[in-house]
Amino acid sequence: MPEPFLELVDISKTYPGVVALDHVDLKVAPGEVIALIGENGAGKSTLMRVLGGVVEPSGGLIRVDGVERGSFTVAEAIQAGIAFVHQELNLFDNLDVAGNVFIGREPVHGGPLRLINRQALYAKVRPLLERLGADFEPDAPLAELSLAQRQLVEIMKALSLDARLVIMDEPTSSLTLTETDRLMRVIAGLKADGVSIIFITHRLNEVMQCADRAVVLRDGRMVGALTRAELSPAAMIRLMIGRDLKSLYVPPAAPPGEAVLDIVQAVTDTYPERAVSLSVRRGEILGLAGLVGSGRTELARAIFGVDPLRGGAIRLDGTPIRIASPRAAIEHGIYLVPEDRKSSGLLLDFSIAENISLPDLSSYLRLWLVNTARETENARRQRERLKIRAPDVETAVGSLSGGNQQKVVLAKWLSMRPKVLIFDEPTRGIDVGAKQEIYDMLRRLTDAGVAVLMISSDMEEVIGVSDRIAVMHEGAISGFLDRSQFSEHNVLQLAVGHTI
Amino acid sequence: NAADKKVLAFVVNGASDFWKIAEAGVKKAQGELPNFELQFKYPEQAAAAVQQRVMDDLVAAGAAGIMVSAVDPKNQTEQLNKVASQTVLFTTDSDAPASKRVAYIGSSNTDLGKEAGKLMLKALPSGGKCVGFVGLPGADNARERIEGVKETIKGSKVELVDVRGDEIDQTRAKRNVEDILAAMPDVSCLVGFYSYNTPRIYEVLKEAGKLGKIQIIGFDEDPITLGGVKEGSIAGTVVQQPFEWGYQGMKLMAAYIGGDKSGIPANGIIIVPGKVIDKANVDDFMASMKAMLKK
Amino acid sequence: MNKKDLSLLILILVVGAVVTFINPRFLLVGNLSNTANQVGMFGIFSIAEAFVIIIGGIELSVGSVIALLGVLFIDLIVNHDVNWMLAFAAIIAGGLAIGLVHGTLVTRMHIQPFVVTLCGLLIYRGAARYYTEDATAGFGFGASFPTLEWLTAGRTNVLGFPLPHSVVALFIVAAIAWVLLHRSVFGRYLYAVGKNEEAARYSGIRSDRVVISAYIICGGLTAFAAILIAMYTRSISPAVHGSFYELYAIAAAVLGGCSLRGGEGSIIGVVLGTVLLQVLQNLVNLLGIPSSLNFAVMGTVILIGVLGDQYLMQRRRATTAKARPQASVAAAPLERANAE
Amino acid sequence: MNKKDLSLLILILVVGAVVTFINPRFLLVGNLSNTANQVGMFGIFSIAEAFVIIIGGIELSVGSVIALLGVLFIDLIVNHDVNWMLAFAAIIAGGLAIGLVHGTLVTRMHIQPFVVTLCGLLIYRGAARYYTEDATAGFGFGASFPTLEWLTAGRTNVLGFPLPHSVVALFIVAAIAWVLLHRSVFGRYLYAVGKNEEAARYSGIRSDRVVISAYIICGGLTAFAAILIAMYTRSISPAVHGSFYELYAIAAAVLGGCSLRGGEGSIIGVVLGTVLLQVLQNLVNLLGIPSSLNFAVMGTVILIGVLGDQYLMQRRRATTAKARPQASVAAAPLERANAE
Ligand SMILES: Nc1ncnc2c1ncn2[C@@H]1O[C@H](COP(=O)(O)OP(=O)(O)OP(=O)(O)O)[C@@H](O)[C@H]1O
Ligand SMILES: Nc1ncnc2c1ncn2[C@@H]1O[C@H](COP(=O)(O)OP(=O)(O)OP(=O)(O)O)[C@@H](O)[C@H]1O
Ligand SMILES: [Mg+2]
Ligand SMILES: [Mg+2]
Repeated sequence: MPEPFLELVDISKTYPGVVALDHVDLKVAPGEVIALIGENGAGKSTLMRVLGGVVEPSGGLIRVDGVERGSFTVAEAIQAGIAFVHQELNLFDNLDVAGNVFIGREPVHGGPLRLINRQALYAKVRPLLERLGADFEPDAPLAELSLAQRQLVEIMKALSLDARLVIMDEPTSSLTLTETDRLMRVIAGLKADGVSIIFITHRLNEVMQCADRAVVLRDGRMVGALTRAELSPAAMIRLMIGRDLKSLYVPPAAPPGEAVLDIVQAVTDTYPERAVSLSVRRGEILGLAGLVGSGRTELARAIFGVDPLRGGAIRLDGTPIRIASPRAAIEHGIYLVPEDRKSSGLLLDFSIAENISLPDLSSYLRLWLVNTARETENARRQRERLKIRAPDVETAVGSLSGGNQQKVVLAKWLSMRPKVLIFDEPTRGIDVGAKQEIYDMLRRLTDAGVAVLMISSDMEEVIGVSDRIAVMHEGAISGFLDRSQFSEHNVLQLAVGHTI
Repeated sequence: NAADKKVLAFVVNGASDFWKIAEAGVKKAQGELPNFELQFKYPEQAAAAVQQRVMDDLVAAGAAGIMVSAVDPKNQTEQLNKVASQTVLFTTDSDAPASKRVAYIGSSNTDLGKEAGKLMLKALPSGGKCVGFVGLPGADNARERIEGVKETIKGSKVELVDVRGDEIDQTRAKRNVEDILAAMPDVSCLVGFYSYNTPRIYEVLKEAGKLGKIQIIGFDEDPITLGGVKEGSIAGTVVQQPFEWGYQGMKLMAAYIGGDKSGIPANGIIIVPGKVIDKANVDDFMASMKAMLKK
Repeated sequence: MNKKDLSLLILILVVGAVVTFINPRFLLVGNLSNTANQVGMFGIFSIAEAFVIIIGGIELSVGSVIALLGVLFIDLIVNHDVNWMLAFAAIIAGGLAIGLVHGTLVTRMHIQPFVVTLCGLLIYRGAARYYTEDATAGFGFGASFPTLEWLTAGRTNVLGFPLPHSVVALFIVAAIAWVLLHRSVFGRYLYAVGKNEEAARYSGIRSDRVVISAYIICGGLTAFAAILIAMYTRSISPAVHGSFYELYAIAAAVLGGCSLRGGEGSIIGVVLGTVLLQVLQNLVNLLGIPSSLNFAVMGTVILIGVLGDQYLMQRRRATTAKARPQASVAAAPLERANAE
Repeated sequence: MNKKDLSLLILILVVGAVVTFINPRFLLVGNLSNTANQVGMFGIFSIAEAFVIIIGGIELSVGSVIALLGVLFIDLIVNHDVNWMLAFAAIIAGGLAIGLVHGTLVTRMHIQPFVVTLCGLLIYRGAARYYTEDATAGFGFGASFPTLEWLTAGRTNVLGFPLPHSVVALFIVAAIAWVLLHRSVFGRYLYAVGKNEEAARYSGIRSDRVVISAYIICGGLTAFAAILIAMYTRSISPAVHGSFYELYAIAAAVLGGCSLRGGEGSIIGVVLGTVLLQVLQNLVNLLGIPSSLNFAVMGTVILIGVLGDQYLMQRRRATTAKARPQASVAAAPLERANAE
């Protein structure tokens, strides 16, 4: 192994009431692929933010090529050859794809005005798009891209730097298998070119696939490192959560009942010439798989009343219902955990308690006013139940780690009485331990008679958790799979539009 | 056909009731000038640029004559000349003597100020401190009135110690009076330089129970001012005769355009003197006002 | 009372102390009562504005609405002999209707609040001027509506202090608004919609309704203020009456901690913001500062106050950071975001 | 030219056609030239405002700066016999300095732009009034600076059209601004910072510098406009000169597609917005509409225009959705966001 060119020495970082990093050391050698893993809130993102110049550490130093420094600015980090794919997307809605990829580093014509060389700009973006197999144009307005496509843009941004180190903070959390595979190949290519990679993920199979070394954080401390030879999911889990994990996936207690939610020939905006029909049964988890852009999110939004349904009908317990707004859906007991928690799932400046109570405030009333005591009490209960890691329930959600934010979104709906729960990427960015808790919870909900529609791009999750899988392709259902037919191969076949 | 009639326009310096009376005069003139279309224009703001714009547009629209109360006659001279070169220009209210206007019809603010000064002397035979209230202390009409007052009371025991401005905001205007009463317990006379200032003074004194104890001197003919004069709580008010400006001005202009220049004196200045209204003549004045404003 | 409100209160007390030191007449009952009266009138429409700012909107037509509704009110009771209670109700209804229109244009027609209310500013002012033909609307000499006048512009002696009824009105309005904003479900919705409309909708909040309600409340309160102000000035020149008052309202709201990005602000803050602005007005007259400097004094004091607040906050943060190593320095970017 | 600009252009043409139909004198060379002259002056400071709005700020002191710098300019050349080129340079430098101060207060002291520039509005107006003791500053009769006058307020005959030099100035300013905003790296940063300041910082953009630069550009351009306007009016009553101009500027920018949330807007749009506002002013006078209705007409036309635009956009979206099944209707919520 070549000599490390970059060292993090004794890095600490404290926030009010939280020790995010507690004397962490990390060395990075050229061409090394390091997987950084750990529970939600373990401090992974914070450590990388220190390295990327976004956060100033409270203690410790960074050594680049033997030069010691206390901290970086973003520009200095870029200078030092560090590229960063952030966990929460940091893109500009008002620019196009190329503009986003090269923001801060636009190719220019000479001259004092520094005019942008547009030809060079677009020419430089095209190969990147091909490298990642992205299906959009360099001049596509970012506002029109789906979340997964945006994730690819963010990755391209990092790849476009001639970086020595690429940091990727959960790059695959909203990607499906196909894109993930391609990303793995890109990582291999970078490694071959001598570029180092630090890779944060909660999908342990990805770690198995590409990491030279896994570094495990727990409660802001480094609790161990596994070499390639030592890597196994069990070993990783043991280090991450300090105990063994029994099987992630729990089978249903009882066979599913009659259909609760029927979608009949539903037409959405994106695919106006296609229609979707499916039904979710009582006590069942129906997995909805498909490629990026296959229209799953669109369908969920239409069912939840965010977007109007262009055709078809929705039946609840056999009676046709009209859902004109999320409000109506909620009143019918249909809840949605949206895929983009930052923009649609949470109010980042509101506290945990206020976020949880928001859809159901009328049940916290005392003389028309909000009973904050009850609100806090319920939030505490949910925090226990979902193991939300936060100083207290008055904390603003924006300061929580990504996974813990996702748990708050779940808590919001779980404290109400769902009939149908639609999850759009329910465990996006959630650690294995918490995943198991969420799957357990899903099971308990279905056992109590709730119908669950789970959109997921995580193949393992779809196959492990669902009782039945529906696969979408370009806005229509391309097939259903029963438990006996579950396999990666079958799901993929349907996802690309083949039959089985 | 209205479009064929020659347009004469009366452009004022800002919206106020004062100009309503002039407008009544213009209306009366319209009745006697069937061959002309008389327009009365308020610029949307009391600013030279805005007023200039109104005149430019009028010229563009083909007005035959414009009578204007220039916002800032001193500095507007050149633009007034531009207008005068394309149409017949009269000035009113405040003159622009250096410009190529045909005639000025109006009163002299300094003279009005002097009249008010005399009223103050009469109301305060043993002297006292006075405070004035005005919309825009920097505006020419305000300055001239204040100067007139100061000139008259110079050397006497009557003193004008301060003049507070209010940007023509009535709330501020009333507030200013309240604050002065609080700040200067020994003030013995309040002067309202703009038409709305006097009623605000009257109201504040009334609410404070100081009517009669503190003298009020006013300008212009706000109904409350006249009421106060009649009641005896306002010593007197100095009024101009805008009705005459509008009426005579328009008639003169029409005649001038028709080729009859006999009504214009050699120096082009036609002064319509102001009037002092006090308890003695207030009833007559109110009656004649009523007659003028009757439509 | 949060920290922001507290530092505003301190600023007011400091300014008051300085003025008293220079001219002790500042503390005269009469003067305080006059200033309180102004606070009463201006506070009500500043609270109105705050509702709209909290949902992330803006209302620029406040001044014009005050002119138009003021003119109509006086016209109704003076020239049309309408019973004043009826007229009162009609004017409030008018304000609510204006709010409804603004809210509807913003939510249903998706027009920027700035554009909607700017058009409102222009149209209502024009309407007021056209309706009166630019003539001053007033009570005329001797016209008298004793009950109405006592109710709106009167003062009641409370322990020797002539308490203006406008202050009583402000107190009631502020108390209701405080409960509504800080304790009720509706208030929670207002903040949620202001912070992140999309997330609010996903939580089942009918954000359109919330936005429209905010505009309606704003319209109604502005109408109420319009009546109080009309009864105070007793005369309205439609071309200038109330002009710039929207800036006063926005300034009071922003001083009081509202962010123009929505989702922030407290009622106490808004009231204190109004108090500060009015004390500054009073100061200029009491200290005999040339009235041309009125605005400059106001601007300077606000700026110094805000700067001092910022400076203290940074110092406080720095010292706590030293004392408790746990404390955050990186919170700075967050607070930056709040400050904007 | 994007769709938004195009529909604004169409609105201007429609309004122009209607006016011409009623009063053909609208098309007289002299009238068009006068209106163009106004567009030139107002356009420059509207572009100035747009820079600040694009980075997500706001500049409320435009009108006061125009008054203060205008007064100083006239004072320098008339009363202090300063060479006009020197005075010109000094005034522009003053504008840049004001921008620098505003930008610094916003970025380094973290004060809301609204507060900073509101204080500016108050302070500069006060300073102008105090400096002149509220007296009008002007050239007086006969004072003459032929070169300066010709340059700033003159007109050159181009193919029979007396082209005001203010229009030439606007053209140059707009062209440079266009290149800067839409083609240069700096422009890219302006949009980026306006849309998402945090992300811009993560991308290594020194967002503070970008923000300060925007305020400096705004200050400089406003100073330039102040000189042109001073040379046009030749007289400045410090109490009212330029007041409300910030609203004009913001209105022009918003009409031209700027969003007050930052990150959006085009130079062509801003210029067209200015043209619309000026044509509306011209219309009122030409059609002999009572001037009290001036504002109301302006407000109504803007509102109708914006409503029509919105209506057409919704129709267009509906039809394309039918015609091209693949087309996205999901853009609706996004455009909603833009509209706010
Ligand atoms: N700006 C902030 N203010 C306060 N606390 C913060 C802030 N940012 C992070 N934290 C806290 O620091 C801890 C570490 O967070 P971090 O985001 O590094 O976790 P993570 O390991 O990336 O988790 P995840 O897997 O959920 O993304 C968490 O407890 C979080 O609440
Ligand atoms: N706001 C938008 N504007 C325009 N097009 C959009 C928008 N959001 C999504 N799309 C497009 O709609 C299509 C369907 O997207 P959708 O998000 O429903 O897919 P999905 O199956 O959930 O996949 P993903 O994994 O990307 O979320 C995609 O082609 C996407 O590019
Ligand atoms: Mg993280
Ligand atoms: Mg999706």
